[in-house]
Amino acid sequence: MAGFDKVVGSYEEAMAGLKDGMTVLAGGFGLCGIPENLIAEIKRKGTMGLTVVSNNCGVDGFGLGVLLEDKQICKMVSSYVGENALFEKQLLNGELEVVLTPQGTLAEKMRAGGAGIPGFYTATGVGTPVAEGKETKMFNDREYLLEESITGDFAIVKGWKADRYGNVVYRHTAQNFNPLAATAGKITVVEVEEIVEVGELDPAHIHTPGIYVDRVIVGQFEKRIEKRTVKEA
Amino acid sequence: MAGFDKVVGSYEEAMAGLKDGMTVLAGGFGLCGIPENLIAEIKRKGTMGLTVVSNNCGVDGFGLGVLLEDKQICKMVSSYVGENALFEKQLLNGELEVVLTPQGTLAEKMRAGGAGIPGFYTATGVGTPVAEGKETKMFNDREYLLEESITGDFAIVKGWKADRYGNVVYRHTAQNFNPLAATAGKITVVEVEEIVEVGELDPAHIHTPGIYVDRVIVGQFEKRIEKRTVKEA
Amino acid sequence: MALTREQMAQRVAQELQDGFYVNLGIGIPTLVANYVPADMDVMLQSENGLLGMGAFPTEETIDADMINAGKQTVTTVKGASIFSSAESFAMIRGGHVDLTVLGAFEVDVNGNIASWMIPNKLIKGMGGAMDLVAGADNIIVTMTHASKHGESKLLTECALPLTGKGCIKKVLTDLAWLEIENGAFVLKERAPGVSVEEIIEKTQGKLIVPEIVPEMVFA
Amino acid sequence: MALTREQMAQRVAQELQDGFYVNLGIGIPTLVANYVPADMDVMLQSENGLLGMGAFPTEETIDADMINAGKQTVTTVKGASIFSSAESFAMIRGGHVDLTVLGAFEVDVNGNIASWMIPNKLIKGMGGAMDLVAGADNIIVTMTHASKHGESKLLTECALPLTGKGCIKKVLTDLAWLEIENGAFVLKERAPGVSVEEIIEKTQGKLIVPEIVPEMVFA
Repeated sequence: MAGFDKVVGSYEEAMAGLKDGMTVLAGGFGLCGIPENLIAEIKRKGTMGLTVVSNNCGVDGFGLGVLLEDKQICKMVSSYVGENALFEKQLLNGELEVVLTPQGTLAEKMRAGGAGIPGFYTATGVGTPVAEGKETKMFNDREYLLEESITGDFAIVKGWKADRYGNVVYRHTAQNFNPLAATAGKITVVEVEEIVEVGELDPAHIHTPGIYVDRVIVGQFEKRIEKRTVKEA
Repeated sequence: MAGFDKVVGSYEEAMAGLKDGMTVLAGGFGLCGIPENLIAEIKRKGTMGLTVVSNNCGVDGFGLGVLLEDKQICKMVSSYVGENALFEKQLLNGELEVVLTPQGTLAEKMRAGGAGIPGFYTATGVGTPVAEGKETKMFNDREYLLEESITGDFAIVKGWKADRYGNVVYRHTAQNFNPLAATAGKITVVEVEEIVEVGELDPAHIHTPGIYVDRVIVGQFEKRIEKRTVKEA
Repeated sequence: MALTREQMAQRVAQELQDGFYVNLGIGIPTLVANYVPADMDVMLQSENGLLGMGAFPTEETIDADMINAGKQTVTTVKGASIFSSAESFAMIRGGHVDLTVLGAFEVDVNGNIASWMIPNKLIKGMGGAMDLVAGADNIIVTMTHASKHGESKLLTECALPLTGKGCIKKVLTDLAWLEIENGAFVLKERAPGVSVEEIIEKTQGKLIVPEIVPEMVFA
Repeated sequence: MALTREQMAQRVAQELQDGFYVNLGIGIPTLVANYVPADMDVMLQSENGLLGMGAFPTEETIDADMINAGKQTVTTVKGASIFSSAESFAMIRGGHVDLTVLGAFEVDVNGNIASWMIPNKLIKGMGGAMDLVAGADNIIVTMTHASKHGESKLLTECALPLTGKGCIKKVLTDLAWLEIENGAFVLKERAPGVSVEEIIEKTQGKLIVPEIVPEMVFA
């Protein structure tokens, strides 16, 4: 099935076609399940003027935070952007625009983008600054906001295992936003820890079917822990 | 975890509380993955005036078709209702109302109902009889219909395996509408082929998390095949 | 000669590309699977919730829990995935399927399609057809060019209630391959032995006939 | 005496019921997990995509891929499930979580809550808080009754930008348990040793004080 073989051999190839001014959707929550090496490749490439849609923007020096170092991001769509001094500086300087979006709305916007649903109603954010400039509508005597979907030129995703057809499974809570971003990229690139034989993944356990995936690459991951919490032994 | 033990011992208990005039969401596609015994229990109970939301209405004498025999259904929300002479007769008699809903819209309406999204926009049905009386809105120069979500007083679901907490996995394409219906019932009842120990299902492979499920019962299934197609040996 | 059902399937198969995800409707579209070129791989999507539909099972492997959107028992190919109907239509509605092939009663010069409802006949429902035509960019409609009574199915305006509005760009009939452009059918190819005159006669909607209309070529 | 953080968590834990699915916010709400009664089971939902959060791991079992919504490394309990953030918020938005406990800067007599943004301070974002307050029927807000400077946080109208409108019915402060009914705080219980007068003094919004206001009882 040559036509379905999505594995690429280099990170350069994985991110080929990414251009200044594009929109990139990134999976991950905090530093968990982030596409570390795809982010590093965007830094290496030096692509500028990016709009990045991701729940967070990494930390200083790791994750999406590294794209701030050369001011590659001009706009960030996120639910939470703390833990990042450079982010704060660029935001206060006006070098960086941020669109704060409730976490569940952000997740649903990506899912809707991938699913051909241009807009949906949610009670989340009614009566708050999030509602500014948005249409509202009553359903069953309650007010809801119209939220529009999000799609990206690229989606960058971190999986656990994938086969050559781009069927992906995620590991534990590293799933988070990854399968949502995967559906909503014009070009969806997935980096994984392991490539398995086609047929090895149970069809009923695949989190992201290959139809959503354009490129797959296998990488090495640091998997930095943001808040190391352990119990007494 | 006594508070999470959702297994009930009888079908009577499984459908306790179902009353005349209620709305029932049923999983299944054709005769595949239908909650056979929960349907049979509704027939036995004799509950009348039901609104049933299900992709199809079974066939004469099997599946939801059996609820037509005593005219228990007054309204059917489905995408396809062929293969059923009694259905046809009651429809032409005016004893039965049918709301034909595109299959993908029906699936999304149930998902939205479970997910607290009262309405969403889709291009499906624009310019067709499905659009009659519905709001439309332009997004990116294309016209979309506003479709409202569906919830039910009961959802009846057919799973493969479940644990006592109501975590469910489905078998093959018997998944279909089942996980969607499961999210959208005020009371969600799942009948399964096997109850497994809590912890036996991999957390990453659970199709329906137990939070959506109120009652679980183990049953015996006929699994009738609607169109038996085989290849030459 | 008008194309047989098998030839229609063969002609549609020429539109396949290696690596295509394809949704095939009931009837002639289903037959397309039999004509996938040997050097090419496609994956079949079935809207009940299956990507990677395989052949029919044997008597030994038949499984009531493994069916396609036509409710036929099927198998899966290696690399298949199975999911809910919501996920399945997310793929369809989201435009992720590369090619959709389905039948119709009528199409018109504005790309409208009518395929699910004949007034005063029993209405069985649209199933997934409305989602499929609204969601796909690349759709091929397969149908006979005219009814048994000689009435054209390629119209100025669909008379029957629509399945979708402005969705259709490619039509294969038993007589011709046509594309819809700027409010007209453009005659691209004719069935072997079928005259341009016959196609003109049986096309009610505006038809653009280029100087050269090649005959379809079958391998 | 004002309640300690631990006592506040203990008081909230009295609202738990066997079989509850619970989402606990960061801070005092997190501590509630330590006071689940021994004869009761609850399952903790974490909005990044986990139902059935367990204790912190050991140094040996710590795993970067297993975190909670506070980004802390955690474990799972038996019967846990893990899913996408869209599924997680489907649960939350769809009202499937039985109890949500979270902190706030202010609440008011109309059940409005402000918890995420202080103008002219750096705005870090709302995370999942807006979804949580909009999605849940049963929410307990935990916060100190007044600021360090003695300014009430129970107001006629929230001054800060809202997290949610008309969402809150129950508030536990370090001084009192209050419920919001018909545009007023109703004083249900007071912290042991705290006078009704002090609560009246520190409540800016309309406060209804029943004839008898029992002291909270801790096991």
